[in-house]
Amino acid sequence: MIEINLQLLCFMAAALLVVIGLGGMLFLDNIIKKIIAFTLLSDGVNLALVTLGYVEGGIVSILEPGTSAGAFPENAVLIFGPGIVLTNIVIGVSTTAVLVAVTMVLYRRYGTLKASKVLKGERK
Amino acid sequence: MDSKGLKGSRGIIAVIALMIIFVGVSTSLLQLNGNVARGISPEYNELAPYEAPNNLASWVYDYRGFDTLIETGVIYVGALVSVLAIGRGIVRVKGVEGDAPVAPSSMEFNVSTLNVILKYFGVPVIILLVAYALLVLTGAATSGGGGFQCGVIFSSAYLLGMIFYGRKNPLNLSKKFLIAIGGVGWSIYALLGLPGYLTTGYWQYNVGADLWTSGVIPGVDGMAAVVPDILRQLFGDPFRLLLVMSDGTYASTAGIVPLINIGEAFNVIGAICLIFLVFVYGWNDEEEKSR
Amino acid sequence: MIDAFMIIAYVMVVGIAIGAVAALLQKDLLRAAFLSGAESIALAFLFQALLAPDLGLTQAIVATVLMPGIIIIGIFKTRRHEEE
Amino acid sequence: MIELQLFPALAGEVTTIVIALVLGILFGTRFQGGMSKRMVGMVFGLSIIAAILFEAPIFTWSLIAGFINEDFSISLAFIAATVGIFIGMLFRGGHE
Repeated sequence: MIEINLQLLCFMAAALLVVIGLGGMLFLDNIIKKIIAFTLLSDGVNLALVTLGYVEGGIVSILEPGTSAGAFPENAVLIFGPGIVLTNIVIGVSTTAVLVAVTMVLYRRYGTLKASKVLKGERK
Repeated sequence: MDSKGLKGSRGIIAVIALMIIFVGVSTSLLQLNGNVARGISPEYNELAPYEAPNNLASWVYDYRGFDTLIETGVIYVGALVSVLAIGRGIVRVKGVEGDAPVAPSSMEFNVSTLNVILKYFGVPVIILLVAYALLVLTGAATSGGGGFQCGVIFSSAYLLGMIFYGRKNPLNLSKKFLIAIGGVGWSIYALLGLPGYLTTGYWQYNVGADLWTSGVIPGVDGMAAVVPDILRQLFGDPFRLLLVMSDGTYASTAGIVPLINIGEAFNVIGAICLIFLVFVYGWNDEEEKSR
Repeated sequence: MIDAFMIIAYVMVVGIAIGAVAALLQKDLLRAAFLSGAESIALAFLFQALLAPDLGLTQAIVATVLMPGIIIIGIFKTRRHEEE
Repeated sequence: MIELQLFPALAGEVTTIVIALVLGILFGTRFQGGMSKRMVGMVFGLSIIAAILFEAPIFTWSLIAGFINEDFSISLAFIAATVGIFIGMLFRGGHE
């Protein structure tokens, strides 16, 4: 039996989010729900990237007064994952905005949010 | 795929396929558990705090400065595409000539149904949110925070005012102001690379940390200061910090990282607030004049 | 021994799973947007637990205000309930 | 033991306060609508409470950064930002 620590747990949660998002994007019909599923998928990827850098019993990668500067490099968490995720979260907002804008235009044109009807190309 | 088509055998197949994907993804992720080599990270961790105590800030804006500059372009492309998709009256695409251009129906939130307390406490909340955004921005190099966070908090304050007060938003940002602030932020960020390029040949080299005040990093022999002494005596060290550690006191300077943070914050504010403005009010010049 | 911190982490992971599935199964799209926001709050806690407080701050604000805001504006401009 | 220092005033601490004030004035000119004096006082009081809650940026231990005691600190940048917003509102003539 593997002992479950925080890193293992978060990897499981990330895999769960990726699969839920993938399933939602593939099998749901509503376009808005596809967008929500897309955000879930990107959340899962973000979580996996952050979990990669976690150090068991480590410290936050901000040098705080009163701590030892010599012990900082060994104990601080890996910073490369969070650095990418920080930009990814904010860029995720704008990509979601683009998707919603396209959805509004599609709704004006086809009068429906169903992807199956939009793909058939029936005008309103 | 239609959701009704998923009843019966096809649904079972879909569920099985998702479970197979879950097993594959989770096993490949679990192999990474505890096996990631720290690699070059301790080296970075050793040097980064002397630049800015917040490791993330010095990594995002100093080591990855140019990449982050290009990545913020993605936010701008998002804002641009939203404007083009919603206010399609501006650009006529040939294939969709037959359609009437999408008339941006302006969405006015119903203010009268709001709770009175909510309505009168909206302004203090918005002012405090803006002040909090500025705190996060100024504390970027030394504690948690940064330009991205400041922009996100500010635009959430803008959205809050839009929902509470509709068109009488106390935080009145016009289209011109948003475009201007975005352009100013973008040019601050890009042009801050120029001094480093002129002195060292690398774009966005952190001039302030190394060349402006050399020799502040203990143990590392700094090169001679390129900047003449007169300039340094005039302006001092604007971002010099004193780190009081358990094993001594060190001086560090963040250099141009706080300035880049300001540019980045302007960038994000311009792009995301523009997205919200276009989403709620559309892109119409007549409406802008009547405001 | 399982300490209290791990129990909270378990609860948050379960909350993430339930929130994600419930958000995708709602018929009411407005409720789906709020539920996806609730899921992201639990995610922000996990970021905090994984020693990345900057990300926790960003994720909390993006998840509570900006993402549901964009989706809700989209819903107001299209339609609220999923059609049959 | 870390001693609280008042002088020499480190430039890095003053810079954050000045930047917060300037940016507060910039965004304060964007606020529209009037505010009564009671409202201004309430917002200022709330901002002091919030400044105690958020605490100063953690790197320095001087009074300018807001450390009154070792366990108690006020983030002066937050108050400077609020004051800057009010000054900016005065520029626009929104103060009634």
